[in-house]
Amino acid sequence: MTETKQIKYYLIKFQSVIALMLMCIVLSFMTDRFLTGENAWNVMRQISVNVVISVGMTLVILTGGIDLSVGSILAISGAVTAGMLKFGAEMPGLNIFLGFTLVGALVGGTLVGTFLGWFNGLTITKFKVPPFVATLAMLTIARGLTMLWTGGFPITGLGDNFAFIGTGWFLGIPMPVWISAVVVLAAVVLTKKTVLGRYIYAIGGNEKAAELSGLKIKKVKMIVYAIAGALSAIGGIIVTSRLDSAQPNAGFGFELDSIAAVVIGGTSLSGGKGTIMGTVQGALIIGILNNGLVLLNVSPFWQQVIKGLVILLAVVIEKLNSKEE
Amino acid sequence: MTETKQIKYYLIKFQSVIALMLMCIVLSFMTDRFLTGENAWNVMRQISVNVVISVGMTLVILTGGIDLSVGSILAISGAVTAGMLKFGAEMPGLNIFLGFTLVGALVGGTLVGTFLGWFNGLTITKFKVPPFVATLAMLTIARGLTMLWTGGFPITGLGDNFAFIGTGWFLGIPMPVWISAVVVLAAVVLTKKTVLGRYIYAIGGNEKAAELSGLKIKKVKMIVYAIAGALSAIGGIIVTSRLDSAQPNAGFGFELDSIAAVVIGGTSLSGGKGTIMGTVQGALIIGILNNGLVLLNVSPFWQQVIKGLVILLAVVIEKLNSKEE
Amino acid sequence: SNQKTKDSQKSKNKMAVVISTLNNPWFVVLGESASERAKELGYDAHIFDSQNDPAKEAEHFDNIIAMGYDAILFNPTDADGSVLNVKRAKKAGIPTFCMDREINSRDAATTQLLSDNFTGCVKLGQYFVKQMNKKGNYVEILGLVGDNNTWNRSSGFHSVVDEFPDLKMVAQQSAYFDRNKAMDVMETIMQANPEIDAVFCGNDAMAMGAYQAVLAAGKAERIKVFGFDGALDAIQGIADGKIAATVMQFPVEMSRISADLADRYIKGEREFTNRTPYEVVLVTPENVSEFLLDK
Amino acid sequence: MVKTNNLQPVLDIRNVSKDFSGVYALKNINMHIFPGKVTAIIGENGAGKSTLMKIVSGVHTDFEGEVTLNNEKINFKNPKQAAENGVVIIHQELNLIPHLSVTENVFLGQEITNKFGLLDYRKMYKKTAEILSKLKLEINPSTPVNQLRVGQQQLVEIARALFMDSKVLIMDEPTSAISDHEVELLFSIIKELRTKGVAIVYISHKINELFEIADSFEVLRDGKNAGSGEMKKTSHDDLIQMMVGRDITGSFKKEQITDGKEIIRVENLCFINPENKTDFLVKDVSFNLKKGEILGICGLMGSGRTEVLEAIFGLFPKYVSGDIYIKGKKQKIKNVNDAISAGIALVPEDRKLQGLILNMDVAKNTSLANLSEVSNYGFISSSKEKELGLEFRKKLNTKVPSENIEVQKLSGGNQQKVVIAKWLATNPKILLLDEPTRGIDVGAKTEIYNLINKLAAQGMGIIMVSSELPEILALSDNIIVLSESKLTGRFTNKEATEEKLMKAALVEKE
Ligand SMILES: Nc1ncnc2c1ncn2[C@@H]1O[C@H](COP(=O)(O)OP(=O)(O)OP(=O)(O)O)[C@@H](O)[C@H]1O
Ligand SMILES: Nc1ncnc2c1ncn2[C@@H]1O[C@H](COP(=O)(O)OP(=O)(O)OP(=O)(O)O)[C@@H](O)[C@H]1O
Ligand SMILES: [Mg+2]
Ligand SMILES: [Mg+2]
Repeated sequence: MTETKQIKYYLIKFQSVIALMLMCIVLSFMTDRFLTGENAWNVMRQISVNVVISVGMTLVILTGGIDLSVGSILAISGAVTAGMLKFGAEMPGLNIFLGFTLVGALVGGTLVGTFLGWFNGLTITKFKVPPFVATLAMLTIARGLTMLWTGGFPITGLGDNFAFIGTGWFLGIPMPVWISAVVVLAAVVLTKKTVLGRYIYAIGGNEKAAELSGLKIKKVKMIVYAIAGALSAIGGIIVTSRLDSAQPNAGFGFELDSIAAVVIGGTSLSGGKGTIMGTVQGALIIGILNNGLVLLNVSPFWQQVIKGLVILLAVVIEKLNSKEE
Repeated sequence: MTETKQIKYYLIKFQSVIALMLMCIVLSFMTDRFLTGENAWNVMRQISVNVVISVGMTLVILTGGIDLSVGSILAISGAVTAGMLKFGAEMPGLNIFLGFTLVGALVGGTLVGTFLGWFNGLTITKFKVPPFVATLAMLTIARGLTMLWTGGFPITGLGDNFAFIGTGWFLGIPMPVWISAVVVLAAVVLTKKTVLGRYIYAIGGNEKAAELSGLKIKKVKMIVYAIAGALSAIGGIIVTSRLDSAQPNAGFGFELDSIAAVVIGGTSLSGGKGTIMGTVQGALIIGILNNGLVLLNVSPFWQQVIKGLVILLAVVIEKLNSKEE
Repeated sequence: SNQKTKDSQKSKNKMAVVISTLNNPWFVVLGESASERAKELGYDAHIFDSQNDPAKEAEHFDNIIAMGYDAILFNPTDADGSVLNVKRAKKAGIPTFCMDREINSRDAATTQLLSDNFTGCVKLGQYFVKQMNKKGNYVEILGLVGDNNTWNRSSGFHSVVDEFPDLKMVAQQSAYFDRNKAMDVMETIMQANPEIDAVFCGNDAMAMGAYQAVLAAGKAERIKVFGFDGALDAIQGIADGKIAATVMQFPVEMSRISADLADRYIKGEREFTNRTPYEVVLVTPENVSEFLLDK
Repeated sequence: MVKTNNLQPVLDIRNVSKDFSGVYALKNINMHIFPGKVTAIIGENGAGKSTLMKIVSGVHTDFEGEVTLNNEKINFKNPKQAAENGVVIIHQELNLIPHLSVTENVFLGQEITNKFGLLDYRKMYKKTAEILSKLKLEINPSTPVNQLRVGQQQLVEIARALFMDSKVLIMDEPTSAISDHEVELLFSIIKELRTKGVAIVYISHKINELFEIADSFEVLRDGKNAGSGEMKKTSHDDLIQMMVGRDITGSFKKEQITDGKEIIRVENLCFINPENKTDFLVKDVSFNLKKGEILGICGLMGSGRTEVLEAIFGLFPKYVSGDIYIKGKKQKIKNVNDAISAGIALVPEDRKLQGLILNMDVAKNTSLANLSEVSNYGFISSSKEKELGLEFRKKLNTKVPSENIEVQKLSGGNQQKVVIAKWLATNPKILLLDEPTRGIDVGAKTEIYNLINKLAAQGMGIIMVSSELPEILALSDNIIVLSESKLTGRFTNKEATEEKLMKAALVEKE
């Protein structure tokens, strides 16, 4: 009896892996280009930015919130990193010029993202602005700041060292994949093994009860939005490095891709329920789908229709598999 | 004592009107072009499409759902209306050609929107796909269908009768404003006075309790998503008529504008709480903001930053005003 | 039969057509004519939509390289952001042929067949000055801010027009290359500035939207609308006296020639000039008939 | 005020008042709580008991008056601060995180970490298992709490409070959802704590248990002090007199119905455990019910009582088998609507989750299951709706501070009355009641008993699940007992005694 229960538990636990495997099997029958090592790295590299951002999004959604500003924060952080790297910081009034090392620029860009994320947390907790509105406002503000910072023009020519982050390989694995793997690992530990992770789930599960249990709701939320901002910044650095160029329009629309990965991965938008690995699977489903449709030479117009239908199907298969709540 | 309570009640009731009025006052001090009758109609005409769509969005959000597909459904419905009007329907196999009257085309376009909305409802209720995923899939699918139907080219030159819907005036009021006013009125009656409206609130307030009370949850949700689809179609007809052209990329990004109007209007994303008039105010805040920034010829870069900050401010003022839950 | 199709696929050479966005009919034409020409030349051709996102474009290049295409007909999203992609393809032995938009690199692409936005707008600016008799109030509606074509067009236009102090720009706003947004923005600008004589739009979709607003305000007689692209309805608009002028770029010709060049490369030719400007033509009521006949 | 020996009060409440947007819930309350004593607080629904305790434990931070703990003035900023100072509360409403496990809930806010700063699951599981076994709660500490029944959840809440080092332990109706068996366990724990010098504040509507556990009492009426004293020196009737301000005639002796026609018959009702297909939550239960009959169902927590009602009401058609005959005709009940159209109504056991639309007012909740009654052509007549709401507020004596107040702001007992009202408004032929008097004060209980009685007399058939044996004995014509999903006893009112019922309920436990 406990054994069948065990089996069932694992079946349910890996339900979304099943949808994923199904997709892979179908695809490898349809094109022999799919199951190649090169293509596998391709897919992994392509989803790495979405994975990094979606990890932060998962944490935010677990607390019952949402973050629409990830794409814009990605853009401003990338632009700031590129700007610091290329032009340094001039303060004509003080007659000071600050040049930055690679590390300095990376830290600077990440701090910008973290700060904007923290600001999201501030408006949400201190001023009680609903997360949707607060981060929507930030979506607009950070995009505007990006335009102001770049003057509307890309910042290009950032050097080989910087390019390594997005295009290099290390131990036979692309750098962006390394970065996303480290982020995922850290987030898994955070959610499963730490007090902070526990509080994130508790707040999303029942904020009132969490408050009555004495949790510092505001502090936890601020930390979570700041983490989401920092991860968006890391995503921005990867994108900028890959293109060797900070694009003012980078990250446009990323919020929907990211929320999609989280939700397809089984995390509930009302909070309190979901896992980081689910999100990774969600990002994989989307990534493999994009890759597969291109490999199969589906026309771009049909691609959109098919993509929508397959996402529906993937989620329906998951649901059928788990059957009942 | 009951009198001060009365006053307090009304203050809370009209809290968001206050933010709105504040905006108007500030703007009319900054430019004498703001408070003119012509500009007022302008703003009203410009927000009418968002209002129509957001009414449907409000109903959906009240049930605890969300609809990301409004923009795409708007596009396909507009394109179908335009196509029917201009080319009729050819069925070469049967050797039949169907020409459509204006009314026929309008009905056709609206039916397409209603059907797609209903399909959203179907996947959400019957297959238990989370609303976010179901309508995200529809966002992609309907956009793809629009591209396929139009081949990626606008359908233009639709005739003066059709143009009247978007550009005409009736009793001194622009037609789009009439249409949105009728939609708002009907929705206010629906939410405040009808059994269906009550069910919508009940389902969003506590779905389990609603189910145990014998409400037909699935049926109500299907109706609500179908209404949202129909209203997106009406929005699509207005846009198409105003431009005298069905654009394949019409309505791109409208989902965020629409959800923003709903949420700024005080409706809670978790459902069960909110009003149609709140949404109208939310749409007005966004519309006036867009209008004011252009009137003041603020640079496009700064516009985004300011827009974000003002939205934050508006919501904070609302919240401060209501103080306690 | 499965085996057979696989074989035939293998024997046939493939060209990838990477287009910056299919959300705009002009680019749809560019992409489809490129792929059509490639097919006429006996290739398999496939269109990739970058959706204006350099990151998505980079994904397409990865996939194209992995799938072993023989050539890329390329319409970049960004002059700088797309360079690395082309270099990666080159390293993998796949030649890239830029169409319409350039990339800022001398040696990455095999050749670039460019329609010169800047020069086109210089021409338009000169015509604009003439039409306005060197004075008047005008409005500029920009495309997507942060897109380099937006700025190429704008600076080409201003390089001429700013020389005339009596031509005053009363408003400069963005409408994101979108017809609907352009209509809304133009309506509002007309509220703020009753005295407008002309509007210059960053593309024809916005020009049509702006015209729609001008028409509704009953100012079609007074306000001249200028566009850019040479889209079908704008050309028709010029013929009907709605639009003052636009700049015709030749997507069909550019893309067909690019496909031909790629074909020649695959057949062994290696000598290509790095950049070939493809002439853009100012379309005005005087010469519009030539372009109408075309369609 | 009672001076108990020479002891100093550990907690002193002086002239405390509290208002909610102008309406006073508490006015000038004075109260002393002594260490090593159990102080009972009693009062009608809405008297202000929970509000007072929320003030003491740092939930409500703005109030008038003064509270001192060991002679030091306190004004806790939040519950955590209160707990750190030794004031711990078990709330009336359940406050658990649904998807987290029992252990995670028990340790929420006081997690044990290892030397790397990571959570030490093993230690926490072990400690949880210990305390659960002390409470005789046989559940796996890693079960998510939303898979537990209400009673089990209440025990988890108690377990959590027991973990904290408390000087003052406040229990707000801790026994409202658990049955006598568990109540005894709880009492032994309370007695143990008392000998350790912990001051215990005990709120309950079950007057009888107070005589067993409490040392002294404080009565609240309409937000004011209405008497206090020692338990030993008072009587049941005196307490009620103080609470309600009048005598209650506790005469709800049921007239027996003998010749009613059969209204529902259930044969071989089975309910498969959705979690484990080989297990049954209800197995082969059969019974019938006549017009005007009241059938009591009793059993221990988790014996399957709730599931019997839910199965009949069509909540889990996929897992339920067996035949249901309404007035002799076999009826398929595939969903809630089938049940409602067959004239069945269910007052569920969890009013917050299953009963109420919390942000709607009383009238809207009352009409929800029967909107057709107050509407024409799909349009609601708000005057008719208000009338209906008022009618049932009167019938059940529901107390509301203002007409349009959201039900979430009502006191627990009054919320329960709203749920009952909603179902009575549908004029059911068969009424299923799951713990209908949970959290309801004595006065109102009598009203509800009388109402149930009257409904039965008018011909309604009633099935009532209750953990309170006296209630079952007083009201039921016939009683069935469940144990471990099976029917283990059938009694008529005359045969039944508490001992016999308990014995049947424990059949397979022994
Ligand atoms: N948040 C609130 N807003 C408005 N009124 C409230 C709020 N909380 C409680 N009240 C009111 O305060 C009064 C006292 O409520 P309280 O919950 O203390 O009663 P109680 O004695 O615990 O009753 P019960 O036995 O039913 O639990 C009630 O009239 C209730 O409606
Ligand atoms: N949905 C479910 N999933 C898993 N187990 C369940 C579920 N519903 C009930 N159970 C288990 O079935 C058993 C019977 O529960 P039931 O609710 O019938 O008890 P009860 O007699 O009504 O007790 P209570 O006094 O708590 O209401 C319990 O052990 C409970 O844990
Ligand atoms: Mg209480
Ligand atoms: Mg029960």
